[in-house]
Amino acid sequence: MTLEDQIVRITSRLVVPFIQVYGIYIILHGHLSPGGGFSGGAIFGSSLVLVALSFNLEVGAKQISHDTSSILESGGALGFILTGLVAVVLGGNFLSNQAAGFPMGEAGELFSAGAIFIITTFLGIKVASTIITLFYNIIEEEDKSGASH
Amino acid sequence: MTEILTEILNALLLTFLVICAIAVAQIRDMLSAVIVFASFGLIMAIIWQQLSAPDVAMVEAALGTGVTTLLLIAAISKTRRAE
Amino acid sequence: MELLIKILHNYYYMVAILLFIIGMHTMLTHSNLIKKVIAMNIMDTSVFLLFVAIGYTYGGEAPIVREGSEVLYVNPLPGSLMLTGIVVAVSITAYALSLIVKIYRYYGTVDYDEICLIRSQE
Amino acid sequence: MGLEQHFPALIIAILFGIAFFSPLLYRWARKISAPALITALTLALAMSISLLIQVTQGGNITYYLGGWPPPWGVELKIDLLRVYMLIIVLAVSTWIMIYALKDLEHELKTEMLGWYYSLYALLVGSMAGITLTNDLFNLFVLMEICAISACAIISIKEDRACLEASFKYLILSAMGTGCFLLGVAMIYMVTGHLNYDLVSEALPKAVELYPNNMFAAAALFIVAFGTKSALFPLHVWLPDAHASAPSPSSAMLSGVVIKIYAFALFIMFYQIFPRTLLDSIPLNEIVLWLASMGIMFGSIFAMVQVDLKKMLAYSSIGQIGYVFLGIGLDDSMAMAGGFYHLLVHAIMKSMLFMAAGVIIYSTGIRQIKQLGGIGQVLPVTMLAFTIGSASMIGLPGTGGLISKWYLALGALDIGRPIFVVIILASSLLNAVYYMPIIVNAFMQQEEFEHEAKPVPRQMLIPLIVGMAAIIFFGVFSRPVIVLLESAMQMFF
Repeated sequence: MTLEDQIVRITSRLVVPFIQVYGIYIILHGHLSPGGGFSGGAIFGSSLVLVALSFNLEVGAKQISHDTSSILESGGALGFILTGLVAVVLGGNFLSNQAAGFPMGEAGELFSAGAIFIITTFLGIKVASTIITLFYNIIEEEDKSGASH
Repeated sequence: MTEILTEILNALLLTFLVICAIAVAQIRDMLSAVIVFASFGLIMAIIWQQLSAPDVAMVEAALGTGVTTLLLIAAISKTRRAE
Repeated sequence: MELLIKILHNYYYMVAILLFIIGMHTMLTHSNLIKKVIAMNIMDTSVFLLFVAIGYTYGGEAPIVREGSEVLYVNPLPGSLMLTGIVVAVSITAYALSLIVKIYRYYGTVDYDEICLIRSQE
Repeated sequence: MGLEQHFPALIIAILFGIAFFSPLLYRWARKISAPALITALTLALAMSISLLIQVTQGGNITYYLGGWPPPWGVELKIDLLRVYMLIIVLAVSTWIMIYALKDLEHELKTEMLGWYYSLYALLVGSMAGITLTNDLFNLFVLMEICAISACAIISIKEDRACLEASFKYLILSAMGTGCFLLGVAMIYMVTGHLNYDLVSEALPKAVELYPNNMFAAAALFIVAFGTKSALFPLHVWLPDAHASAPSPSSAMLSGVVIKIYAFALFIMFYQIFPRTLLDSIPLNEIVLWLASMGIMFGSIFAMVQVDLKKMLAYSSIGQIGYVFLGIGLDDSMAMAGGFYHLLVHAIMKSMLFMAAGVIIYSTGIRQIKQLGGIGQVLPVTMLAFTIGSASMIGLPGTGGLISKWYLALGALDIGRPIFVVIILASSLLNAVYYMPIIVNAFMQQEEFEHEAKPVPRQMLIPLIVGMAAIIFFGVFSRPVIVLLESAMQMFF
């Protein structure tokens, strides 16, 4: 291990928690400030990729296993659709928010805007896990099958 | 005065954007091309901030620049570097 | 002269179209597959720039509601649409790159001309 | 307030839901993942038939996602033509999936099956979305989903030809959608709307004010949808992609996917663009001549092919030309013919690809000249192939005749007999490359020398259903034509 490795590792160890908190903040405040599920999920996902890049793939995979991330991927999307269906059950149109009786809360509070908050959270989970899966899919290509050229 | 300066800044950013795009097309070393492309994305994010679209700027900085560059570098590390 | 003034007034549009042309030209003329993907991204981003520039009102602020302020906002719709557009572009890029890595495994090259050469020799 | 008013959104939600659910299902309960997909597709089909009944009884339906009316929200709209397209998409894809369950077992690795189901549901869901949406930007997003999933069901086989073909397809369709988005930007620039109805209200004035802008948008749309649906000079990706894919994917891509974009172009031309634009530049003329060239060259290229699936793929380029001919002729009868051809070709081309799939499954043969005498070992398959070919040529009693008949009537109606000549000539060309296969297969004296595995019943039943459907639509064409003609009323 060289000195540069050490610098990269220590820096990333310091920075990663802050990136993750920032990502979660962006996901949760999607209905209040710029950002939301897409950008926050991307930030959160890339923080885990940063761990894998600065240490190695095994350490990265220990943070979140491939199975978990692919289950979260499907789960996030399903949650989105289910939220839409819940609105139908409650008597509104598909994906409707206030009309279906989601509690709106007070504007400007964290728990406000009804279904948008839930949808943004699911979106964040989906995007973060997708980015991790994409990265591992490309970087681990060779281990999967033994094709030769 | 500030308005004129902002206009000049915007014009400079746009010029730099075009230069980056042409440079991406011309550079033969793929890794350098990807880095130039990342700077292209960052400038684009600043331009979007200038155009009062902060959420697009944020997504572009995170996804368009961060994740795309990451994936491109991962792909280049698996293939070859020269064009 | 009049045309020049017109162009200067719409320089965001002009740059967007210029970038679109650069992107498409790069995509169609370069035979390196990864470069094609980068050029595709440039092309997409240029259209996003055009869209956001359409939604921009001169002197407008970002569309975030604050207490007791009556200011001019920019149109938020193009921005939120382009957000989706960026995500779509990233997903296409990711898929294309994973295809490229697989192609490299089979052919040992990422250059389309060389792939054609290999295929014609078989 | 019943559930049936939510059907437009529920169709898409169910298909996307099963798309994200089937990888999980395949991981935890492998046995029920395939039946779950079939159930979801059938459910969606049942809902679309219910929508057809609703539309014929109560007129057009609009559905606001989230309860927001346009210009704020996204609108789904169902009229006769769209519900017709929706039923074609869902019925043909259900039918192909039943066949695919067996065929995929030998074409794919087992662990990939769950992903295939997922991608397939995503493809069908995005196509259902394209038919139902009433919003330009939604159309863009759904087109991208459709492109990715269509490429993915080609490349899932992971041999070199598939990977390369799917990359070519991906790049060209990304270029197509880029052009489409630029066109949408041009429209948004002058109208400020993305909803079809609001855009078409605002456009007549915009065409007067900014004609060049709209010309550019129209040109970009032709390039975009032409690339995606393999209109003649933009077809280069199609033969490789459709020939190298697994047989069910080829059936799906050739049968349904390329037609969706022809439908979208139709919507752009006749629902969004005002007639003044269509009159001031010869848009229709361009589409007509490209379609005619596609019809002729597609058939000519098909003649020289040695690979069976490649021949079928080139034939698709010719056949999509008929649909575009219907769009370009600007006559309600020709359009009805074009859309009837869309239905018939979806059935017959899917069936021909399935028959090719059965031949590959059973004997492993892909070359046309090795097929001599195959009728003795695979009689049902070759019968299906014969009926499909007869319909391609346009023999009486098959659906292919009806669509060509109406196209020809429409061409005569507006005084363009040259297109009748083109239709006749291409029928002749179709006969030139389909007939030798059939004659060889049945009339050859010598024994068929290759080994033939027995074909499972699950693969033969869809073929029989397809044969029945082609004959049915050849004999009882009247109800569909009446439906199409009343659907065309709103565009004239």
